[in-house]
Amino acid sequence: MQEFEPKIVAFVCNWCTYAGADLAGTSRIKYATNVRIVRFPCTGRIDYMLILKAFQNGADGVIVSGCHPNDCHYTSGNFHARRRWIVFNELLELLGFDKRRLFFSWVSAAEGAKWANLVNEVVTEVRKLGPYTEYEKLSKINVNSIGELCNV
Amino acid sequence: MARIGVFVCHCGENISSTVDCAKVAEIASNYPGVVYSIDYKYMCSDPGQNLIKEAIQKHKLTGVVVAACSPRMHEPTFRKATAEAGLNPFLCEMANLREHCSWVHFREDSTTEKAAELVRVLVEKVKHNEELFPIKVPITKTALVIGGGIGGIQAALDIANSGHKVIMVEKNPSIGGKMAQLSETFPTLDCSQCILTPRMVEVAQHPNITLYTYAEIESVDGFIGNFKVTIRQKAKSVDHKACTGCGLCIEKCPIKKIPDEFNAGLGNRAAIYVPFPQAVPNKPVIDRNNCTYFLKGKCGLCKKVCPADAIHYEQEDELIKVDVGAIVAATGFDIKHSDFFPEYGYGKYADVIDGLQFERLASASGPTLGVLKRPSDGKEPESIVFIACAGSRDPAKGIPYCSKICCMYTAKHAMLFKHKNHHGKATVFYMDIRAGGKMYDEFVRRAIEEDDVNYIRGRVSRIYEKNGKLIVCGVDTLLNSRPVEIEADMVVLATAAIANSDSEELAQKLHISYDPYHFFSEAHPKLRPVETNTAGIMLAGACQAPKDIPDTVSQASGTAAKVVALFSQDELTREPLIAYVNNNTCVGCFLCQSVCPYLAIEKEEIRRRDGTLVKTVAKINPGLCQGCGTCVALCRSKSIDIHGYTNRQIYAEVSALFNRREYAGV
Amino acid sequence: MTKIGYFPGCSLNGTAKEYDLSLQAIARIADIELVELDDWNCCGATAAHSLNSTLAVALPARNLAIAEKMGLDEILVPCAACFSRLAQARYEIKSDEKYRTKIPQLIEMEIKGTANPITVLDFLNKYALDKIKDKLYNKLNAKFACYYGCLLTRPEHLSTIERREDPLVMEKIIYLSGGMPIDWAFKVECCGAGLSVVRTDIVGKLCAKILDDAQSRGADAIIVACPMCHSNLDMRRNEINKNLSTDNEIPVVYITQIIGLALGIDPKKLGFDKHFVPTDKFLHKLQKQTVEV
Amino acid sequence: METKSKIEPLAQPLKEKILNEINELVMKCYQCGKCAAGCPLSGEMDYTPNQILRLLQIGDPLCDDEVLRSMGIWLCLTCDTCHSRCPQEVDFPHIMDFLRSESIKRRKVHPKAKEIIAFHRSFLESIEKTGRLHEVGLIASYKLKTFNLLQDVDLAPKMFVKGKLEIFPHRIKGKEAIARIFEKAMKEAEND
Repeated sequence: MQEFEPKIVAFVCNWCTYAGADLAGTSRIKYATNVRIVRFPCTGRIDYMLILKAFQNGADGVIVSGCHPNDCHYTSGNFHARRRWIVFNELLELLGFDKRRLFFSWVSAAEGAKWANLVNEVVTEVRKLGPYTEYEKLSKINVNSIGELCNV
Repeated sequence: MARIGVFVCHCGENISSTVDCAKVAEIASNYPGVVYSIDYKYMCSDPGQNLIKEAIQKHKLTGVVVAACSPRMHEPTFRKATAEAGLNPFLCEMANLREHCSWVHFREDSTTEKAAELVRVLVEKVKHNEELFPIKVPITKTALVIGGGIGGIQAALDIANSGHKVIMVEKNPSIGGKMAQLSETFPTLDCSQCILTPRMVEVAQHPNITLYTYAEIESVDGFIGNFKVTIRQKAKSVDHKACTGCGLCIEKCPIKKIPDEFNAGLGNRAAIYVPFPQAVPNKPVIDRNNCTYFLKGKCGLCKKVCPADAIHYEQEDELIKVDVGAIVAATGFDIKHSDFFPEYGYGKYADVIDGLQFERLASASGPTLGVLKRPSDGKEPESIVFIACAGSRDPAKGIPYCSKICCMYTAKHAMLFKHKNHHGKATVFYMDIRAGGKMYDEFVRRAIEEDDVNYIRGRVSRIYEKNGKLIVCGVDTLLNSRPVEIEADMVVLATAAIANSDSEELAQKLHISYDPYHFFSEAHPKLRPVETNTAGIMLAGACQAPKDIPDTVSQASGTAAKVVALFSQDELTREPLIAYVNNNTCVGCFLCQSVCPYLAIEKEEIRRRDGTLVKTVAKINPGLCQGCGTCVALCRSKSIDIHGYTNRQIYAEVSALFNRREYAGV
Repeated sequence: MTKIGYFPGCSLNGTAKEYDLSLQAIARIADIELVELDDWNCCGATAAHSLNSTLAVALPARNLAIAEKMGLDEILVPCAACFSRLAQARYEIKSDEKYRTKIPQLIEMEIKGTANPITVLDFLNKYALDKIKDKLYNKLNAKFACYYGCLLTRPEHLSTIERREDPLVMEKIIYLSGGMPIDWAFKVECCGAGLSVVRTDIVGKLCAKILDDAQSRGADAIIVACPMCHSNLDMRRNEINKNLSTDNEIPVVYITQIIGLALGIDPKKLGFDKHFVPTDKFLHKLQKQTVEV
Repeated sequence: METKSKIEPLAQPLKEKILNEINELVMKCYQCGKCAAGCPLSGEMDYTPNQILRLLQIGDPLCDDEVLRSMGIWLCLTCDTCHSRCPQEVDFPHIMDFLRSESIKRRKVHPKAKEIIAFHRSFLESIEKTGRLHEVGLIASYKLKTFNLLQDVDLAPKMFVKGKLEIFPHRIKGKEAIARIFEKAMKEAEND
């Protein structure tokens, strides 16, 4: 049987993780092809409802990654991202969502190797979990209304 | 109806060796909305750009996706080409096929598949792109230079001589930096202070330069052209306007046994002090941590003897706010000290010293007036061992990089010793001799051939003391790894050059990135080596990576050119990727205001024609907004959006990520 | 009463009897019960890991498993060589999946790696010093060169010692027991124990360097915490002196013997008569006041 | 193949085997020589630690052969001085253990190292029989193996007087279990 190839989406900030992934490229560090990067100016911009949207659209795992604490290009965007992340996680728990498919990590512009490792680890983890199949459940949720409710 | 053009670049073989570019172009041609799709060897070349321009005009494209390298590399290039063809440049997007795909994967089906998907994502995004127009902002034509070493001095003088104002901030009581501490410089052996001090004086006297010594950066806000900086002027306890620099206070100060930083701990200074005779400014400060008056409340001798009544104990730190248009970080470096080396005695042997200490011992202005005397007993050493790569190129010690300057200064040290003591025995333990640079290798050869310095290829395993001698245990790897034990009177470790201990903190204040060793990161390792990723902030010297004097000076002048080029314009155009508010839906909760790091959100009152208030809504100040988007994610009523990363664009991207799954109910 | 597992190892039953005697004496005074592992076996020493990597883990692992079965969390391993093998075995079992499954089959016992081997220095520092500090009886008016050798300070992942290139823990213990430690340069050099029997010529050279340095810096005795170091520096002294035409007379004693003296125990009960290099002069130099315990 | 080369080609260069089996990367060594400088025995070795690593780095069967036949691998005391000071964090003692067992397996042991192996074997035999080391038994067995009949004869009587020599071995109760451990471990080594 062919091995399951999970689909991974990474929501990353432009200044740290996107540049870190660029560095992985410049350094020719090889990693799994399963990841697709969506670029944001800052993790502070990331509307976490997009994560549910990604799962609805076929993702099996999601990475959110930005600058290390104190390193944010915009001073504090990553702090707000982190704060909302906590609220969002509680919401997911409420929904009974399998949070093992979600990954949060700090990758700086200098950490090309860390990025490659992160992708490989996530792919291995999600491969163990198998394909995400509960998207029907998500489709019934009006993501926007819940987003407003929880202010995430 | 969208008419999108897709342009797939081979980047020579950088992309095409693992991605089937023709196939990507073919797949893309079938994406809805794509009316033109082509692959080409070098999209960024003139013919490549012409391909795009011609297609825009011929096919009346409404959007362009260039699938090539990272947008951090060539986005400006392709947006410019797009604009030249008459299409708004912000209707051009890049899919990152090189850094994020071809370079990081092997040649297999999934790599080409991924490349095609990346293109699809950007095609969907660009359909929702809008025409945007650059924002114009004024420029404050004053530069801030942080650090008064040779890098900062050079940058400041170059900028000031071009007719612009410069503010220099130095944390020590004098400018001069590490170079002021050196005895002679390689490869010419000219006296370091002799060539440096005229520059220091020039800085002090330059009409365009304002100098703050004994001062640090408190905070930095704003953006290119419009930074707002707060400088903390530490209390000097001496009124420098009144002080004549007579030095009577220093002479009378009863506390005289404080290890002297300028002499790398090898000499002593008083609690009120001028770091060195040629200091600029040549006026003292009081070191409050060691002054009896500040510790115990009594003494006051300096105040009593001062003929100019310049001693002001009550002086306090002062916060000075300045507006600047550009910032140059030239904060230099530090070195590891001998206590970093367990196998070389944890610093317990007084005669195992670091390179900077040797400079002070060899310097005519040093604690021994240029006579080489070892610290333990003042004896003049007959045999000195120099150890290169002490801590550098040593992953086990957390410093895998080459410190770059050690090979040269070690050769210089050995030479200086041999010049002072012709019969002395100089031994250098080294791993490789890295003497790339004009007249550099010749210099090392001179040390070996003319000055009879014994170079042994091998790393020293340990040093111990026996009967007043230091026993240095190594091997000669060029002689069958034969064990070598040398009895030395003194050992000089060419210790690793490291980032300043506070460099991380400063980087965070400046919002610039730094590498794992806390050196500041340049915007591009090859093509933008003096700029940082934060527009308007540049680098000079060893705060970026270990560098010698000529490299530092070159970079400083390069940085100055960048600053001057920026100041040659009266207005600056900024990318309009900023937030905007939908007045119709904004409920005026102002949650956004509380999270905006730039205080860019103001209140706007919406009134009827008769002047009655309808509601108060948020308004983004386009001059202040930097486009982080935190407000967008936080807005409950989804009334804020951000150009370039609009909700529509990003939802379109996410929806296009994968081939949509088939599932019931939808 | 504190209970700690005790793995004496083969040496303490033979060539290092005085180590065992003095350690037991201190434990009695400190009111600590040393519970000897039931039916323990040899750790395999250098021979096992030189010839067979599986055996090198399995032999010490059996002892760890015995300790676990006896419900012991810590095992005092006075021999530095045995300590190194037991600690390494525990490390392998905890970090290597391969050993985790293989070893229980080999030793026919369950093993989780919960029992932690400790050195005599850990033991003195953590358990004994506090309890005996009020019972110190004699001022040890002599200079001591504390010798660690390799296995107490290396490799890093097994060593519990700080400042491994110039450790000070033994010095601290000696100082707190009233002795005068000296600074010297060969405290972590290797004595060559692994080749003691087969290449005595080489070992002699290594030992001579150690002895010379200690003696030339005015030490009255070398203090060790390892039977391998002791037998090399003490039992082989005649041979070393003969081969290298030296006459090095510095006695080599166990740290536990010195603490025993500080506690006022009769030197005979500490096994001072069992050394090859005479200790009479040294003992004479120390003020002698003994109490029966 | 028609002619058999004097050096039997190894299926796989040793450096690859070392990476696969004990996860040590010999390519990390950059020949600074700090290991040899600190090694108490490098002066006695035919190849010093860095030279052995250099031979392994080349990856040539001839070089690998030289390593396995060298005396240096048998003189290593496993004192770990090299490893603890190595800037590149090469665990050389770990590699040495591997090379020694490889050398025995391929029957390439240096002639002068045979005594060292004989001693190790006598040592293990002593444990195999009784579960613990019996010093008299060890010395007797080693002497028989090497015909070094006079070695250490002057130590024995003195040890006896000092009460440090037990004439009869102590046999532990679980000696059968120990024998089984030996049997399984040895079999495993053969099957490798």
